[in-house]
Amino acid sequence: MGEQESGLNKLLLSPDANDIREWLHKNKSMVLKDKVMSESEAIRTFIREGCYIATELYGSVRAPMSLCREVVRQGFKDLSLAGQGVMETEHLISGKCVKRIELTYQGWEVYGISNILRRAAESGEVTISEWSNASLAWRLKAAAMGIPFIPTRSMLGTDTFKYSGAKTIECPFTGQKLVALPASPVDVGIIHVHRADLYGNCQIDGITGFAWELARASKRLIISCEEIIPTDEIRKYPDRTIIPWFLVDAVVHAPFGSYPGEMCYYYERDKQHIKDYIDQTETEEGAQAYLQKWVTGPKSHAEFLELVGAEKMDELRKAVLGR
Amino acid sequence: MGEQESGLNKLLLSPDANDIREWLHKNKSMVLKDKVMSESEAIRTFIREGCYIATELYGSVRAPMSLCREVVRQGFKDLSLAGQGVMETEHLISGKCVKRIELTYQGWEVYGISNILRRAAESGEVTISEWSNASLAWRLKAAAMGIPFIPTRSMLGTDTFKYSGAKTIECPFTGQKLVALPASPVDVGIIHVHRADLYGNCQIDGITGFAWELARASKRLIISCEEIIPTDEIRKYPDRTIIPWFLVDAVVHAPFGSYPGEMCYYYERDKQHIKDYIDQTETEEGAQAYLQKWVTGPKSHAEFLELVGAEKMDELRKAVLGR
Amino acid sequence: MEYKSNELLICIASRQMEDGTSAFIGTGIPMLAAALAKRMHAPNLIPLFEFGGVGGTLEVLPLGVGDSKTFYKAWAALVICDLMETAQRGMVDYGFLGGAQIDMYGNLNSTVIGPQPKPKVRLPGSGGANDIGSSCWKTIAVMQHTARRFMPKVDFVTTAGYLTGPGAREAAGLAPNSGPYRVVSNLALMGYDEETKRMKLLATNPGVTVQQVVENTGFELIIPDKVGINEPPSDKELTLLRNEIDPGRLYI
Amino acid sequence: MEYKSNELLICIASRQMEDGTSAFIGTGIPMLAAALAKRMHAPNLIPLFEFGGVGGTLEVLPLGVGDSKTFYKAWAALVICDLMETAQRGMVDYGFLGGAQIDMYGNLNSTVIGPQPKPKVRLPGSGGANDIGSSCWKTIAVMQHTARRFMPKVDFVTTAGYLTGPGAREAAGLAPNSGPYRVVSNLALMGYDEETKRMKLLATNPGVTVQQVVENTGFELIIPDKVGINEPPSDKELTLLRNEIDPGRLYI
Repeated sequence: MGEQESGLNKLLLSPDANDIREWLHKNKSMVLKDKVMSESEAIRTFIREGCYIATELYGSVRAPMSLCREVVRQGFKDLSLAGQGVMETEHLISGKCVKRIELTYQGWEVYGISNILRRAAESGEVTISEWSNASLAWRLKAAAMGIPFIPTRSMLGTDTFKYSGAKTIECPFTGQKLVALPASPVDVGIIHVHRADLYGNCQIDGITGFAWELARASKRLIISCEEIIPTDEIRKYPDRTIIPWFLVDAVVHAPFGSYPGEMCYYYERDKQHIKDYIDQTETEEGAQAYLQKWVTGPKSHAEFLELVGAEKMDELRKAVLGR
Repeated sequence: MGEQESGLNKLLLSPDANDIREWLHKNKSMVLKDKVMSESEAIRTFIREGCYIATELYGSVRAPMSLCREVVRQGFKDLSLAGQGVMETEHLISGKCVKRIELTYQGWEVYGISNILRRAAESGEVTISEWSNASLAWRLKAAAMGIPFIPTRSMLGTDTFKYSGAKTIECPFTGQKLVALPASPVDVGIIHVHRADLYGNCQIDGITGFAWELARASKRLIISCEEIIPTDEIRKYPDRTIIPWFLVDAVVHAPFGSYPGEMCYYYERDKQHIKDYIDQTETEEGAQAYLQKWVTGPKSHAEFLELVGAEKMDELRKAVLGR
Repeated sequence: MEYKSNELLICIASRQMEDGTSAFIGTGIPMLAAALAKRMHAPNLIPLFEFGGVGGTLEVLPLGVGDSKTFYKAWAALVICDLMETAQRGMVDYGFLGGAQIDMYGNLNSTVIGPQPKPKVRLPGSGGANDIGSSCWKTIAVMQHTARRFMPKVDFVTTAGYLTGPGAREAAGLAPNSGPYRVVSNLALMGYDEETKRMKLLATNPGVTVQQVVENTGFELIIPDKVGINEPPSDKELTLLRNEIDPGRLYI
Repeated sequence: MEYKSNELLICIASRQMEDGTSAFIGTGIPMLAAALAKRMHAPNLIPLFEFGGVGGTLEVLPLGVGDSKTFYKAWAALVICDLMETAQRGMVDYGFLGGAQIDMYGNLNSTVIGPQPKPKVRLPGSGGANDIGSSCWKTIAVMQHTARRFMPKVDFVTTAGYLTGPGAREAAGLAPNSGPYRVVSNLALMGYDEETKRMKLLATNPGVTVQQVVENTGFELIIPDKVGINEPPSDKELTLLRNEIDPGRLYI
């Protein structure tokens, strides 16, 4: 066997499958119960200082914005973050909630880099380990599968590997060198979906990103949804359930929960709002002013939506692409 | 590192990800073309003596019966088989098409053991390596992921492991002993679906078994479907596509293609036919008589359906459970 | 009410199922037992079928673990990998298993009688059994009780019980605190001794003596001072079984 | 017709796309280039978006790789793991990449300027770039051409090019026959020398001299005897870009 290489960074949570087994066995159950609660209750009940949290999807698309705003509102100071996000995770950084990031990408794609990440990383306010999009998703997949690692070709030969927490291994069948990606269980996963019933059975339209993986890798899972639908509707189309109830700890009804991002078939993104936000976050003062007006100002998602206004929501609903 | 243990049996196809990469790159393409053909043409074009083939689903449910009958009709003598099946794979064994099986289960669940497998295994006519349902599915998943192995806890400590082709490894993060399941690419995968377009974009209702994994692990993939639908219908619901066209080499229109098995929401299984079949296969003579009447007798799936009769099909369509 | 041997088996298996838990259900007796448990003491039992059905009502009996009735009015119709991974993650409480042979550590054989390469009797193979036995917290075996089936050393360990005794599962790499829990047979109900991991008698079936159980067991079964007696099927259980659960008498 | 610098970049990137192939498309220039190629010479180009969109029409421009426009009228809306695994399996021909720095072996940096733990400039990070660079057969980088970006040693290898030269990808464990293929910059089109795996000039952009390219490259670029000259954007290309592909001028 060749020399085993190790990434420099420590893992935030152990990939040990036995520990997770015991935890899940003790703390989760398949009993069906009403899990509907507000953003405030969900975040207060399931997030603790020191938690490792992760959000899904990415790029102002089906992002759990109402839940992320609530995390900022509750003033957490010491969270760790799986860093595949844009505005949702920027809020957490800007709100000084985050100390450590397992990062793959934090930027604005066509709109450029993240000034909020720049300030936090360059000042040393957050420490960062490096991963790729696929390797982060595969790490969640390993946790979802109940195994401590998954082999891959990604990150081989690069500094991305060096600043990760992965290791190299030799394939027992072919002798090929591979990267062993450690399973990434997360303390709290946060996912926004199109529809859920009161137990937490979820349906998503369009691409499902890494919702499947994150839901199954999460010790606690908070769902927000555009609509709460009758459980009979779920049972009529069991093949539409991507996240079954027993993974879910809280169901939050959050219409326009992805605003200013988009929700496919439901509403378009608010391009102007996003553009203004990005301009504003060029300075720290601007970023804090945005937070005050849009995040900590409103005391709930309902108040936030009042600030957005019914007219704007109507406009975005009408602008959406059909099937 | 503890002592590495190895299962006794040789793998039928190499799990080497590089070899598969080169093969797929050379032989498959994303170009959209009409792939509709008959059972006869599909089997003749893509199956060769010596091939390793696999079918999906299992237990007289969404099984590619029309294609399996055609394999027997064409008189193959030296195939290898991934053995997770019931009647579909019994036909291949009974038709003397199969020499080697990577077996997980071959039996009739409530109706008991497989007399056809018994005769073939006890006489030494086929050689068998042992796997479990999940390990076989995970082996396909590893091939689908483009990696040479996947770690798991299944098979540890058992004779199932001993008579498999897996190895044990030590987790580089936790030191835990695990089974490394070698990726299982297959030469030809055969899957029956509810609907496909002429390019091979597929939709399945209900549980999807291991269709996802097998489709992606197959070097050649033959699809049969109950209905061929317009490609516009596929493009209206891209989130329903479980098998995208570029995996598919042939699309066979086979209404009642799973008969005498069931197809959820389309038709019920023919319980009496199956029961009679099982009784008949108690003897080798009976099994051969069945093959002659139902498999090699009819020259095509259309002729087979004539033998079944429109009345029976109507009855099974009406007997199906709704949503 | 009079009852048949398999009705008794179903009732006793059913009573092992705990409300609010999840269990992998195989075809046949476990299916009927689960359907019965849901109507008796365990309305919140979640039946899982390895090919993807989760929480189906079992209003109509499935004929196999991939059958459409396994997800009729279910909360989710998933896929085999997902369900097996859910178990591997530690989220499935119980698994039901069958087999041709069992030893005192609960190791099960459903693969071959005789040597694997040239068997005397070829059995179906592991199917999901090995996975369920590896990953569920507790497994319940349902068996016919004869000395040739309850034997000192099974011909082939298809599915891991406690292997060679205390600590052996963990040494093999299997998860701590998992393993065989109960054996339901036509003669008795067995459990396992916590310390030695060996099979022990818990209760005899109605009309069966301890002596009969011992005679039909090919290894030394632990006989505790107090052995219970299983209640026969109640009228309510039998009525449910015959009129609601299996009116077509597919299994009983 | 007059054209802007990014219109030229888009057109030249577009011309690298081959009909009947598949390509991972990132936001921005590659998206417009793919939309243009599909309307010009490559109607059967299959655009793949890493979060799941497969074969969308690009009738409406997406604003990100997870955007609903990436699967509008697409053949499949899948998931990130599936798409990345499809590439890992060897089924994706091309991948487009960007970055702040590139070296002569095509290694790309999109992570940090300065040391990673305390960077001078924190960039977005790998995103899907490392995966695409590891698994696609050929990658095409789109870059601004300055000597500070085309540099001898990038501060951080986010995405593997040919690493330290011939054989290095394979030694690192990456698949044979994969790696950097083209670099499209505002000054020129570059490829790689088969033997040394070093970047070489293929063609200069209209109005740019070889000397200018050399001056703006911080490492020794291979200059072959014959260097081509890229055609400027045609009227047809510009009309399509401005009127059909990006009428709202989101990108151009």
